[in-house]
Amino acid sequence: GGSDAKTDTANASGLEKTKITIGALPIPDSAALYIANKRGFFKKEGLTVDIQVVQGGAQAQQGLFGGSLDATQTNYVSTFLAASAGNKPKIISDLYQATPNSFNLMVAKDSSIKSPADLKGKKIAVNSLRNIGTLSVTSVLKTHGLTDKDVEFLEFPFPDMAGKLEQGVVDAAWMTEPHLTAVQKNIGAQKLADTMVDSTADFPIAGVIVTEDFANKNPKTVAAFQRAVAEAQKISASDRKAVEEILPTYTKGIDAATAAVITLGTFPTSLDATRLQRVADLMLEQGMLKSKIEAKSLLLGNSG
Amino acid sequence: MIGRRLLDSKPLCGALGAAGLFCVLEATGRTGLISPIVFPLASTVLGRAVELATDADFLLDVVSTLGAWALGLLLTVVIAVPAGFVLGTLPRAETALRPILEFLRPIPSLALIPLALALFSDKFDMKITLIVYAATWPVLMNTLYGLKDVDPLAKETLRSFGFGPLSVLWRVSLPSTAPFVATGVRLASAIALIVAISVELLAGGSDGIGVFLIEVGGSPDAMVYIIATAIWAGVIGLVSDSLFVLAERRIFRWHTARTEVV
Amino acid sequence: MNRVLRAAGRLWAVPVVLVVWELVTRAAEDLSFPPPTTIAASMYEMWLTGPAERLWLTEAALENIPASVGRLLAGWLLAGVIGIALGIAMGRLPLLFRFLDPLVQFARAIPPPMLLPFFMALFAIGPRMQINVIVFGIIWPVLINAGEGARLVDRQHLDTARVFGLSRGQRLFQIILPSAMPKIFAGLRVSLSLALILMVISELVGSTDGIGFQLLDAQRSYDLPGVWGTIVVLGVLGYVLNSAFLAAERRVLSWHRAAKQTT
Amino acid sequence: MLEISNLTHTYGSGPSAHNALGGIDLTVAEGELVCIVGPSGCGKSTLLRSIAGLLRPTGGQVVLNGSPVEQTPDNLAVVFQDYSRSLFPWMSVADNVSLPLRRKGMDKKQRKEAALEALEQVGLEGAGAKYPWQLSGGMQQRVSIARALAYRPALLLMDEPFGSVDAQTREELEDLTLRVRGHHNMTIVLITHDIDESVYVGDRVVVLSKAPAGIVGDLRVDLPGPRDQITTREHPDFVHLRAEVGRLVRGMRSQPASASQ
Amino acid sequence: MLEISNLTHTYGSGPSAHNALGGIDLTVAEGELVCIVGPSGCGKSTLLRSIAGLLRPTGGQVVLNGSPVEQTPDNLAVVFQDYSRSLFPWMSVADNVSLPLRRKGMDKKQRKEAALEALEQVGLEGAGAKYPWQLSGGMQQRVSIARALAYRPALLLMDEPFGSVDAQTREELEDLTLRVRGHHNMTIVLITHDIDESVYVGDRVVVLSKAPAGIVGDLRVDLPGPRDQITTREHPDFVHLRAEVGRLVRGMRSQPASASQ
Ligand SMILES: Nc1ncnc2c1ncn2[C@@H]1O[C@H](COP(=O)(O)OP(=O)(O)OP(=O)(O)O)[C@@H](O)[C@H]1O
Ligand SMILES: Nc1ncnc2c1ncn2[C@@H]1O[C@H](COP(=O)(O)OP(=O)(O)OP(=O)(O)O)[C@@H](O)[C@H]1O
Ligand SMILES: O=[N+]([O-])[O-]
Ligand SMILES: [Mg+2]
Ligand SMILES: [Mg+2]
Repeated sequence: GGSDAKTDTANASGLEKTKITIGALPIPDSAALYIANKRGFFKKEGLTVDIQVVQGGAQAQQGLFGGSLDATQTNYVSTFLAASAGNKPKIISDLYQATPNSFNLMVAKDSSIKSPADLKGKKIAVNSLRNIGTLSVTSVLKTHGLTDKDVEFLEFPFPDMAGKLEQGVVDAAWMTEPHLTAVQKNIGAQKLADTMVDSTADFPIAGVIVTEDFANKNPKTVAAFQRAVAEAQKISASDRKAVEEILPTYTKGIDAATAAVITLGTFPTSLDATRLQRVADLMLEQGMLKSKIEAKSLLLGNSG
Repeated sequence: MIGRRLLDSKPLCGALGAAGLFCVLEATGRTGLISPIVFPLASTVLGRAVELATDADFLLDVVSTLGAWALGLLLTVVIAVPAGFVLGTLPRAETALRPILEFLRPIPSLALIPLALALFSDKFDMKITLIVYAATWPVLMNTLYGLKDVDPLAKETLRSFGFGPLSVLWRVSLPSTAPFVATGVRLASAIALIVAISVELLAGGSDGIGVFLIEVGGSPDAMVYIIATAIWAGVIGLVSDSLFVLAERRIFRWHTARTEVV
Repeated sequence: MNRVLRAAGRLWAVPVVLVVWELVTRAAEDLSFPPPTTIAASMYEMWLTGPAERLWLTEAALENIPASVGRLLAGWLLAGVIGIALGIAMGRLPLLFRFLDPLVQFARAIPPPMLLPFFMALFAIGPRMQINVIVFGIIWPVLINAGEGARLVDRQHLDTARVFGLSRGQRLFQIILPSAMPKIFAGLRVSLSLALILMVISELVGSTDGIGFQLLDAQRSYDLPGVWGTIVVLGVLGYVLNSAFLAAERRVLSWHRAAKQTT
Repeated sequence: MLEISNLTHTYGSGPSAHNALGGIDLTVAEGELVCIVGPSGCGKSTLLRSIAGLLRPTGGQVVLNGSPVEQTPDNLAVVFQDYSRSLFPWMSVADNVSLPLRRKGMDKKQRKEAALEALEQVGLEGAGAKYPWQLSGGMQQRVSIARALAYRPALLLMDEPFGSVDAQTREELEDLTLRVRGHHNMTIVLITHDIDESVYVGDRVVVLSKAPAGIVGDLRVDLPGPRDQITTREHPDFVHLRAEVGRLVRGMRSQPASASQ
Repeated sequence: MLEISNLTHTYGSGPSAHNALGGIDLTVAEGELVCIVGPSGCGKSTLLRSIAGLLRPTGGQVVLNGSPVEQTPDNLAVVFQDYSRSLFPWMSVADNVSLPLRRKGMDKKQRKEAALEALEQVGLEGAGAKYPWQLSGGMQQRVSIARALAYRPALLLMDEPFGSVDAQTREELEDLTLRVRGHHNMTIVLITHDIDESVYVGDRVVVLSKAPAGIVGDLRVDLPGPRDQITTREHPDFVHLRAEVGRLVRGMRSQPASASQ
């Protein structure tokens, strides 16, 4: 567990806590965490990091606020939702950012839907309701003169979406890699729209958060963690091969061949309040947030 | 004649049944009745299941889940059986606690995961707690119904010899309820396995069958993995149940000898 | 009047628990554990702020609760009928037992959420799929208990039936079924509360209404009082269903209670 | 009607096996009333269960009306020794009695009438609506007798049917049995521990030896006229037969194999 | 030792209520053996269960050794009419018999010895390792007698204890009861349907009337010398008493309320 071992403060680097339990999802977003662990960046900072696999950002956050995790990977939409519910997350590292064609809206091979405008009254699969999927799809709908009231969002796991498209249970599916590649190959699904354009272009996706309490009590540990992740992010950002290599080690589903062909997002090397503010603003605009949140207030440090 | 003899063998019959089911599923996939994209072919799944058996990561996960399952089930019995006896024999305790129990009972353990995540800092403790919570009900219910089924004359016999309520409980109610309890434990055993895997899946962690499912969850063919894993879950259930039944046969010979189909 | 007092006497533990809970959560101030009053307020908000002509029920209440309860009851009844029929058949027919028991033991150990894809493949999504998931998830206690109950009928009873030449149907309905009834009821009761759980599970994927959907929605919106409120509704629903079940059981098993009574 | 040849039965196997029947040969003619007496635990109930097809004997065979008994034969009724466990606690007394009558093609009303009549015959008028567990031991036993008599079987097997009732009721039930037998030409096999009773109701008395049970005596009871509780029991032949049966039962207890008729 | 005053019991309530005991007054002295006879269903078992504290009577009271019976009194043993249900199927016969002896503070070995001795006394040597359901009806009944005798209670209640055994075993068990009673100064209340038996074993015979049960006769049995199956039964007093009891049982059946001693 995360709350055990208040380790001696008298260790070499003066860290308040040398053992950290962090939650991570088995998706490309968390590549840097694994790279940092594998290449010893954490160790160099005097940290021992235990990466726990979690199924989704929301559960990870519950683990974080409940105390079973010290830190966790999470997407920003969840983070802002949690903050608006009264929780006190602190974003300490940025991990992943969308690129063109990294999150697309897909339709079946012979679908009559040719443009997002045709989606009126249709069903759309997303991996989680009230999250990035609905946010980005809604923004695409908006540019085509529709609102989220014009469609029905259904929650399905990514791997199930191909079957749902094939069965006709949903008319479109919002997907990401490696499922995008697979769904095109397996059932000849067509891209209807890239959802990371206009107001969601280069959209920030995921980062690492801790609780405010943890950040206050362990400033040095957090700083050390940030340094290690930043070093790994630099590698991810500049060396696609490094990412391709690490992916199959922590996701059973992405083998080397798949890793080589999928469209990856980018790995930002700094934590930037202005960029993250776009997420909060879009959420506010779409009514996912009741009041404005200053992204800056959630950031900790500006190293990245 | 030999055919008849062969049909007396339970493993053989079971294997025949399983083979039949396999053929039906394979046929629905091959004929396109259900597209393999929507639901994978039986042979694909079986192949993956066999592969998993040699996957060291998977085996470690299985061991971890089984550990939690066994501990959870043990605690369940230790808690639920005495609780059942208290509620079943002290009407006052029952009436006082009934509203709360009946309120708690239907709350899905899985719905409690978010709250449990907030309550427990240790995933293993949380897993055990939720297993015990979910597995307790069938054992408790069967214990209560078993107590109602005790022959009153048997109890009176012991009472007439001057034994106190506790002795009657221990020497009459307990043994005669035991077969009911055993059925409850068999039910609980499958539920415990289900909860163990589900908690791992929903709460995450570093090992366990459910964590394995998360790890494969990002894969486009996650469904093949999931169903292959489900097969192993089923096999574990089948094996453990057979062991339970074997034990029951030995312990409750007095019960079956008087009742069983001849 | 007396009955009201007695009922109140029986429920004394409820207010005690509520007050303790309120005090503890107010003291702890943990966001994850809102006090009961906050939960109650959120429940009121969710379900009881509709127009007066609809008895103040909100759209969410009218849409989600009946849909869920309908599927739950359909699934439970179906599981009851199939479970009792199959269980008794397996309990009385050794050959059938040998063929099906391994499959049963196999199937019931598979976590129902893992089989969602299978049911979705068969039934797409919607009430049919959800009812099937419920049936699959809750049939086992009834089936196993009915099987054990039917297998372990007092031999003297069966001998008597055989001697008097009772037909198969008579043996089934007059002897085996009543004998197995106590166990069947134990199974049905466990199943009823499992049905609530499975109802939630079946509404977590690809659904658009139901209490489970509302729970998911509250979770997704980080609305913890809402999450708690939904759980409370599940508890209340379970309590109501169980009370109705017990009332029915008292009628059906009256002989059993009386015959097994000591002074 | 009933031919039993070289019937043997062994319970269990291995060292704990118990040989209950050691080769029984017995023929019962149609309409005959045969009483079986023998020491406790010798194998009388075992024999009865074999005739009823409830027990597959380990050797020999039972032939009823020309065909071997494999399953429970048709048109048979049994009054079990453990009568209380042979009544169904979930049914009223009247339902318990009328249940088997469905097979006779009676409709509901007829069944009910027949049940109430039979209950009245055994002295249980007014108990029809009660449940078995609301009755005393002797009353339960009479319910199970009423059930068997109402059924009017071709073959009636009774295992100590009058053990739990008082002396006068017992005599009434004995006479009832004789009367019903006469009216409906039943064949009856009746197990009893009461030697007087065996001679009073039986056309024949068969005496079994201690386990493994074998037949050590088979006496024809030739008493004049219709049986009557007072005159028959005073008849010298009755007194003589009863002493004879008593001697067989006792005799063979002390020197098992030597006694024989 | 035992004083029963104005004991009444009504089963159920409302229109279906059954008044089983209609005001019983009875006193049993220490060491006495009282036999109770009466028609089937009159309320004998109900009376016995009230004495044993297993049934809370609806009126009157039972006083044992000066204190009213509320719960089951100490140092009591009961042989139930439904003996087969009073044996525990999950225990061997020997364990069934030795179980109550734990209350006597005997150690395991002593209990086992006492159990085997009691089993031998009832003619069940060698059945100790079997289970109750492996025994015949009469053998089960004897196990429950052995259990009660091995316990050596101060007060022994027996409800038709010898109903399921053959005549000779029955006589042996009667004598065994008398012997044990003499050795250990037990007080015994014994219900029986056999009028001869009631006179043979009893110091007193109490005759109950039909429901609601009331006492219609209470006869002291003053037979000379130790009882003996042959000489006692031939004794003129025996013959006289037996006729007297018979008359009471029958008499009060035809004209319920008029008969009395
Ligand atoms: N649980 C009960 N509920 C209602 N009535 C009962 C119950 N038990 C006994 N009775 C009634 O009480 C009466 C007396 O019963 P009891 O068992 O005392 O008779 P008994 O004298 O022992 O008869 P028997 O010689 O046949 O055993 C009977 O008429 C019976 O129907
Ligand atoms: N299920 C069983 N398993 C083993 N042994 C049994 C079983 N049933 C009966 N026996 C044995 O078979 C023997 C004969 O039993 P049975 O019941 O036929 O005797 P019975 O002549 O009817 O005696 P009773 O007059 O006491 O009823 C007994 O010694 C008994 O122990
Ligand atoms: O569990 N059994 O009832 O055997
Ligand atoms: Mg017998
Ligand atoms: Mg009685």
